[in-house]
Amino acid sequence: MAEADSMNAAAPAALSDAQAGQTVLRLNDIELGFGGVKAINKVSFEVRKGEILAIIGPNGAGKSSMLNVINGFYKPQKGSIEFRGETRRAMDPNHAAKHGIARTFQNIALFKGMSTLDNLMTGRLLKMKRNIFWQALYWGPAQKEELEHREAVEKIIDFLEIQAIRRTPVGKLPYGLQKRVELGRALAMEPDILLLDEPMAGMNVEEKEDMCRFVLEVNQEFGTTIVLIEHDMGVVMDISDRVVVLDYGVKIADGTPDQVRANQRVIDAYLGVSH
Amino acid sequence: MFFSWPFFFEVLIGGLLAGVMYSLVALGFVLIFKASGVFNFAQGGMVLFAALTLVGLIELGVPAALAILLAMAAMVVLAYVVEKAVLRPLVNQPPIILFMATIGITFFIDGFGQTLWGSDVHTLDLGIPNTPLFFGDILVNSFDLVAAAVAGILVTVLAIFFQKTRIGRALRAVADDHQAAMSVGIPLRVIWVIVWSVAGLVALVAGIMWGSKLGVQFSLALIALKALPVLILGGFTSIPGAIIGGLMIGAGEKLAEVFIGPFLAGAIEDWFAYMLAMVVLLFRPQGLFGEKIIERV
Amino acid sequence: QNEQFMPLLVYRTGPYAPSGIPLANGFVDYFELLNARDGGINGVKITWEECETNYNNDRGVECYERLKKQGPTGATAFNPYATGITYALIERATADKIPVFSMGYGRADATIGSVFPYVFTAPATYWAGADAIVQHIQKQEKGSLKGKKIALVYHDSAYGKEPIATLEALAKQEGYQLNLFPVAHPGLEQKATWLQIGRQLRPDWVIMWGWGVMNSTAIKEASAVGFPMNKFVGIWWSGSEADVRPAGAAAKGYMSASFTGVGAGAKVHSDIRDMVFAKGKGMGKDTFGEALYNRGIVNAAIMIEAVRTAQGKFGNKPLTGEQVQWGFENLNLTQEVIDKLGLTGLMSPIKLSCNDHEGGGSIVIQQWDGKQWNFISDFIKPRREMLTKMYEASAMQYAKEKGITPRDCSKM
Amino acid sequence: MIYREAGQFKTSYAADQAIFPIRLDRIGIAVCLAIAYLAVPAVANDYWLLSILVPFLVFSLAAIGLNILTGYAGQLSLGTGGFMACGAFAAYKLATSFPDLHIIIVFLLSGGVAAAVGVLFGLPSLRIKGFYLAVATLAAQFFLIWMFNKFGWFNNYSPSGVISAPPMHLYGDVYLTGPQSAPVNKYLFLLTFVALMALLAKNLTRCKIGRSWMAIRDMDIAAEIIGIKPLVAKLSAFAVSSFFIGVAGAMWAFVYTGSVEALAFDINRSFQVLFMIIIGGLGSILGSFLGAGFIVLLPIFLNNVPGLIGWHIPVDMIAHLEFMIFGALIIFFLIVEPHGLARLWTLAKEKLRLWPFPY
Amino acid sequence: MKPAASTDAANALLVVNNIEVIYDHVILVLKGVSLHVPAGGIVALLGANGAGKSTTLKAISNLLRSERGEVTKGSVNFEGQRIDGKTPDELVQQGVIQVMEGRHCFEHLTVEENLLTGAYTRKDGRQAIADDLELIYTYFPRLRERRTSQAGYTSGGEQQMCAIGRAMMSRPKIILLDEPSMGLAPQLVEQIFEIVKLLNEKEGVSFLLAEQNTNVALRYANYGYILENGRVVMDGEADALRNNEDVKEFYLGLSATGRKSYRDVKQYRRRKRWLG
Ligand SMILES: Nc1ncnc2c1ncn2[C@@H]1O[C@H](COP(=O)(O)OP(=O)(O)OP(=O)(O)O)[C@@H](O)[C@H]1O
Ligand SMILES: Nc1ncnc2c1ncn2[C@@H]1O[C@H](COP(=O)(O)OP(=O)(O)OP(=O)(O)O)[C@@H](O)[C@H]1O
Ligand SMILES: [Mg+2]
Ligand SMILES: [Mg+2]
Repeated sequence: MAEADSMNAAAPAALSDAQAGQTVLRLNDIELGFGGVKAINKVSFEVRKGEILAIIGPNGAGKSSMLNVINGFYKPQKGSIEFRGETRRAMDPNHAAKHGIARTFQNIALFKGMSTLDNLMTGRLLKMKRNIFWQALYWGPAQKEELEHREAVEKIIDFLEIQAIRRTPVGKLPYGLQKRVELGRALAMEPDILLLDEPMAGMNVEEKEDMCRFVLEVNQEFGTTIVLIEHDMGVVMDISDRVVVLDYGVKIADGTPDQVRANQRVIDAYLGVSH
Repeated sequence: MFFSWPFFFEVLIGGLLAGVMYSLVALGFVLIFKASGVFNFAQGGMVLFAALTLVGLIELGVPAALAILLAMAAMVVLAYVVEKAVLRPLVNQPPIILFMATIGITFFIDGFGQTLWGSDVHTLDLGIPNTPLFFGDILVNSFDLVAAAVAGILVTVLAIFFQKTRIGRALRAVADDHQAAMSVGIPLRVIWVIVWSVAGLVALVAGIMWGSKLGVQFSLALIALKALPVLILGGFTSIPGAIIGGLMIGAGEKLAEVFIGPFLAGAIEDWFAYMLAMVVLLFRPQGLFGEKIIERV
Repeated sequence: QNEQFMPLLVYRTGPYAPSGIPLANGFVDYFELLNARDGGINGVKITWEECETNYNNDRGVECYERLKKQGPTGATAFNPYATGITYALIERATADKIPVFSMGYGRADATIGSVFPYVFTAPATYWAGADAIVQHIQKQEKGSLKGKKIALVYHDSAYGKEPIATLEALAKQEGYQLNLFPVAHPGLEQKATWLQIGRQLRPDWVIMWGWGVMNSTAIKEASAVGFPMNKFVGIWWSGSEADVRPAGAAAKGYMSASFTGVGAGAKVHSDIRDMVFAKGKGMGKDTFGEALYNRGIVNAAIMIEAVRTAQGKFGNKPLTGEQVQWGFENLNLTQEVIDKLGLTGLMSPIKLSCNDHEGGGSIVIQQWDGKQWNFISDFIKPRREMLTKMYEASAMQYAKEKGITPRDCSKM
Repeated sequence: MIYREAGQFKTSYAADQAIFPIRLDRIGIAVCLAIAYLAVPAVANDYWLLSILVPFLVFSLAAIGLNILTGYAGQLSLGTGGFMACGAFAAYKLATSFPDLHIIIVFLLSGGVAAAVGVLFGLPSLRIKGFYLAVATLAAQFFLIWMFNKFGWFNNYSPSGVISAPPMHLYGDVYLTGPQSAPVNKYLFLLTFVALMALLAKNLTRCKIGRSWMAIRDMDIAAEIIGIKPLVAKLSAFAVSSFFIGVAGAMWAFVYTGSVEALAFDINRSFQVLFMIIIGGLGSILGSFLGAGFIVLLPIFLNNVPGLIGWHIPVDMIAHLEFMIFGALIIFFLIVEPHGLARLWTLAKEKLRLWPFPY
Repeated sequence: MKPAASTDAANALLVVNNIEVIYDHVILVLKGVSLHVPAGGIVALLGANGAGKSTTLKAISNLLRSERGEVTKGSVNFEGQRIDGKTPDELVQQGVIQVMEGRHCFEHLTVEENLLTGAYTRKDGRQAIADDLELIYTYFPRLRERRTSQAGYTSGGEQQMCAIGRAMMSRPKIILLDEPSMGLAPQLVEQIFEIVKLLNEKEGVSFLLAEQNTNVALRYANYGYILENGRVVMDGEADALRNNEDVKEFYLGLSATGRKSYRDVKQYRRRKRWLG
């Protein structure tokens, strides 16, 4: 603890020179390898408060791994992460969740046996306080708490327009809806930073439009910072404030959509035909 | 009681050889798990069924060699029936469901075997010698040596079958994902019949060895419980693991029983085997030689 | 309905079926014989129903509950044929007033009839068995066991632990050293045990309290470490054909205690052959004359004689369990009666009373010659003065725990 | 009457969260309870009460316990017998050491002991998963049975190792154990107790903790990432499950058989309870009851029916047939509905809701 | 694009005739879907989430059974023969193979072993298989780099390539591709469709592809079906579809003024549905 406090002292300096919004998360020289494969090689970038940051790059570039590093599922071999004024070697998933980092997954990671409603309710677990005995009785404060959270979740259900599937076990939902439920679960955590791993894969234009609408709305209404991986350049260019480009573990560009679009290295490595 | 090195080695060797007998049973589990991702609880029942069929035939007057062939045929038929009646309708179900189905199979063949051949104990004597041999001061039993040789041959043959044949790869594919295996044209039904037949043959061998030792009776089905720690220690997916796991469990539990047991009032070998396996799992959650459990998001 | 109903708890299937089948056959064939030869018991026809317990306590309890009210007068008496089931039935049966006849198993202290009015242990308990085996060994060792080493290999369960107290008491008295070797259920693997016995301890004698597959495995393993069979004595549940046959030639010379006779030479056997099998009835052709088949016959016969004794008081009609209990307590099977029943050589005389539910039966040692069992000793009388003291101490503790006030047997 | 939720509007989330949101279900459960409390004691004989209903209720409780661990939290366990033994022996020690303790307290405390042991043996689950864990729980099973069997302290040095319940009463002369206990009292006590415990279990599973169990079951990595602590979730599942199972074990020893030895809780008992929850339905409280009913009744049914219709099959044949039918039925049910009887029940209701239209 | 291949159902390679699919005995998902794929054609199956595209493909390749689904009505013909009773492996041998949605690689097998399992049904010798393997590696160089990694540890896109490559290894006559573009980088999407085109032109392989990326799909396909709620609501030549106003608006995201920005679709909007 004492160690963390001493780091706190150093933090304000770092924060003050962030201009276009404060930096809420900074990755410094992250290195991550698996056996022979170097998935991430000395990548640094920062995430600023309230922005939509896109991470793009070819398949296998290390984008998902990057998100895994951010929320602590992978521990980088080298580098450090600055978050909320603390600098850590690696994040701890539970710590991340507690301090407002929520995410969705590339290969949907919903709780398949549970209904949509229950899946969203799991997002609120960290906010529920009653102990096991109250829960067993399901009475008084426990019930009240349950109902409060139910209400919050219902708002998200309305927002995402998934009222009709409230009680359906998510395993049976079509792919696109599962993605939406997953977003809902992340939103239920009321995160400060939302990590989205290819939220629009496998969707048609109309559905992507819906998804974009949700993402933008979350970003604007609640000021949630969003880090997003996406392969649809249309989406990336339209909705993101900043883009980080990875190519086989190294960062090759970092800037506004327009800068990135024009970057020759990015075109060669990723875009192919220009968009 | 005093400690002496020759006795220690005697127990060690006895334990290793006893472990080989467990491996014979564990091998059947490994085969089916490796090749279809099914934890086949019925392996013990299959051992009983194979041995009962063999003894039953011999008692009917069929010459031993022919009886063995017929028992093999019976195991293939069993594999066919299992595929048709159980596995086919349950394709693509989660492992626990398939596990449960094999428990159903266990009950069925336990009952069926006894209906056919009765519940009485039968003697199976294929002339495997059971005499104490002495190497210097150390006693080794000839039966155990034969068992070890049989197990060694079996493992070699199976390892080659899995490594060197095209089917081996297909089997592993099936274990990973039934539906995907079907989608690339791997004939699930044929594969399953093959695997279960091979496991049936392994069960027959185990049944012969254990049956010669214990007599053929219902209790044979219970040796599955001795094979389980071997299985987890070696890893569900490794054929050599079954042997090495067997050796370790055998030696470990015998040494524990002899040298630790007296301080704990004895009869500790059963749980000791499981504890040993569990401790290994704490360090390697997939067993010593099992395929790594893939965890990704 | 002039019928006396006999409930039969059997296990004809599962791991203990090799023992359960001949036992059950003995019962059934004896009942068939009585109905065919004598028209039942003094004209009261015997009916029976089997219930499969699988040697399983809860199944046993279920069978008990199912059968206890059947027949015109309810169940005559129960033979649980499992120590665990016996324990589970003692209280129920006492409340229901139905005798539980645990012949050679169950609670040894249930011999004390004042505490256990409805439980009968004739003709011998495990404690008596342990004593008889030690007596036999003592005789072989020319009278003295001083400084001898005896190992007890036992099934690590309620059953297997029964003799320990007796053997320990005797060890003190006779001066031998007792070593205990529990074998975990079911006993498929005993290599460690036998290496310890045969290669490390090298005792003078081994006594075994085994059950099921444990027995034959023990014999096999004993021979694998070269332990001599003629120093190896089992209790009566380790002394049936099913226990030695799987071990093959290795079992030759192995001994066991018994309280029932061997072979198929008694009159009752020829009667069964002529009057039951000849009519296409009966179940025991395959197990005819086996140790446990004979034990089934003896068990059935004692039950029937208890009914017959009770009929003497209550009349020749179907009797209730309570009446049969009286019959048991007043049962006196003298050698003449035994001869008359055609059971000569199959059992020793017993005489029960209100307080003595064991009846003073004798025990014999038999040896396997590779083909059959042969008696190698006379009938041995267990030293009951010592045993009775132990029974009483244990029974009183039970009574205290359960809040039972013992009956006063002197007034009976 | 038509089985439908349309027309029954819910005006609050509380109503929507109710266990039985559909009115007909509520009526159904009320009728069930009425039958259980009024009709059954009136008509059932001792055989039914003692040999069928009592074990059914005890098993139901154990099945609920295992279902919490395996069905809800996804931790496959074969140690049920061991934990039941914990409950049974703890109850025995408590009841004999403190004869004045009320029987309900004894049961609850012995559940607590079992829970503590459960947590201890649950620790490996943090590393070990799936079938590996199942086999590892066998370590608990074998170790516990060995321990109770081995050390005289647990059975007050009874020479045979068998424990038997001292006579204990609920109040006045309503005895639950011992010779004065009436079957009807045992039944009614168990019915009430088990029904309440089932309600608690249901509440737990639809609350925060239940959701974190299910999350761990369905995808432990994702669960961890949304902030569920696997340690807490898994160990609490082990604790709660073992509590239920321990109480069931205590009831088994005290109320059902009256006396037990450790081997009565051997590995077969573990399997038996596992069958119940799989046949009944993993992750369903109702399923635990259905499964227990199925497994308790089936052998009794098979044993009695041939006799009733005047068929005389030898008992060994019946036993073998029982094995075969039992095996075949397990497979049959899995094929018809892998998620157990409870799911069949829901599907039936689903169809009823759509009736008369097929889809 | 290309002149339409024969639209005459009788001569088509694959004919799906009015099939109805039910899951779990209660959930009716396909309510009479008919379509055909001419020999040498590329046919796109478009539609929203849950419209039943995957179900249709699985009904053809007979993988439905393993999901407790059932074709309760209608028929499927391939090369004039009914195939709805055949097992998936028989179908693969006849030349019908499906690439399932969501990749489904064999996690514990290496990438190369994954590819080789695709050749399981082939009988034309080791050399031919080795050649094809080489071919796949030239199409997907990334796979060559990762050939010895366990497929479970490769990235999403790599797995997708692996799954497509695996199907190609069986030398099929028709590939049922379920969402090939999902999770692939734009460059790779183009590449994969180029490969589709190449295989189609060079090797005469026909394709039925379920795709969300309508834009690309309609560029490469020559015929398209639009599925909604388990019914075909519209079909036609790819060009015709691309110029259809509704398709433009709902599937291509084009309005009269050209491509809308995703930023501008914030306002709430009722989606228009064809009701069949
Ligand atoms: N195994 C199943 N059991 C029950 N319902 C199912 C099952 N699989 C799919 N469904 C249902 O069938 C409908 C069609 O699903 P399908 O997967 O065919 O849609 P899709 O068009 O492929 O959608 P997507 O673009 O999301 O992949 C969906 O409503 C889905 O919920
Ligand atoms: N747990 C792991 N073990 C071994 N290798 C891994 C692991 N996780 C990722 N990799 C490897 O690291 C590289 C980067 O993977 P990552 O999933 O981050 O890619 P990505 O950028 O998300 O690609 P895609 O767009 O295809 O999803 C890949 O080559 C992958 O195979
Ligand atoms: Mg990725
Ligand atoms: Mg789909």
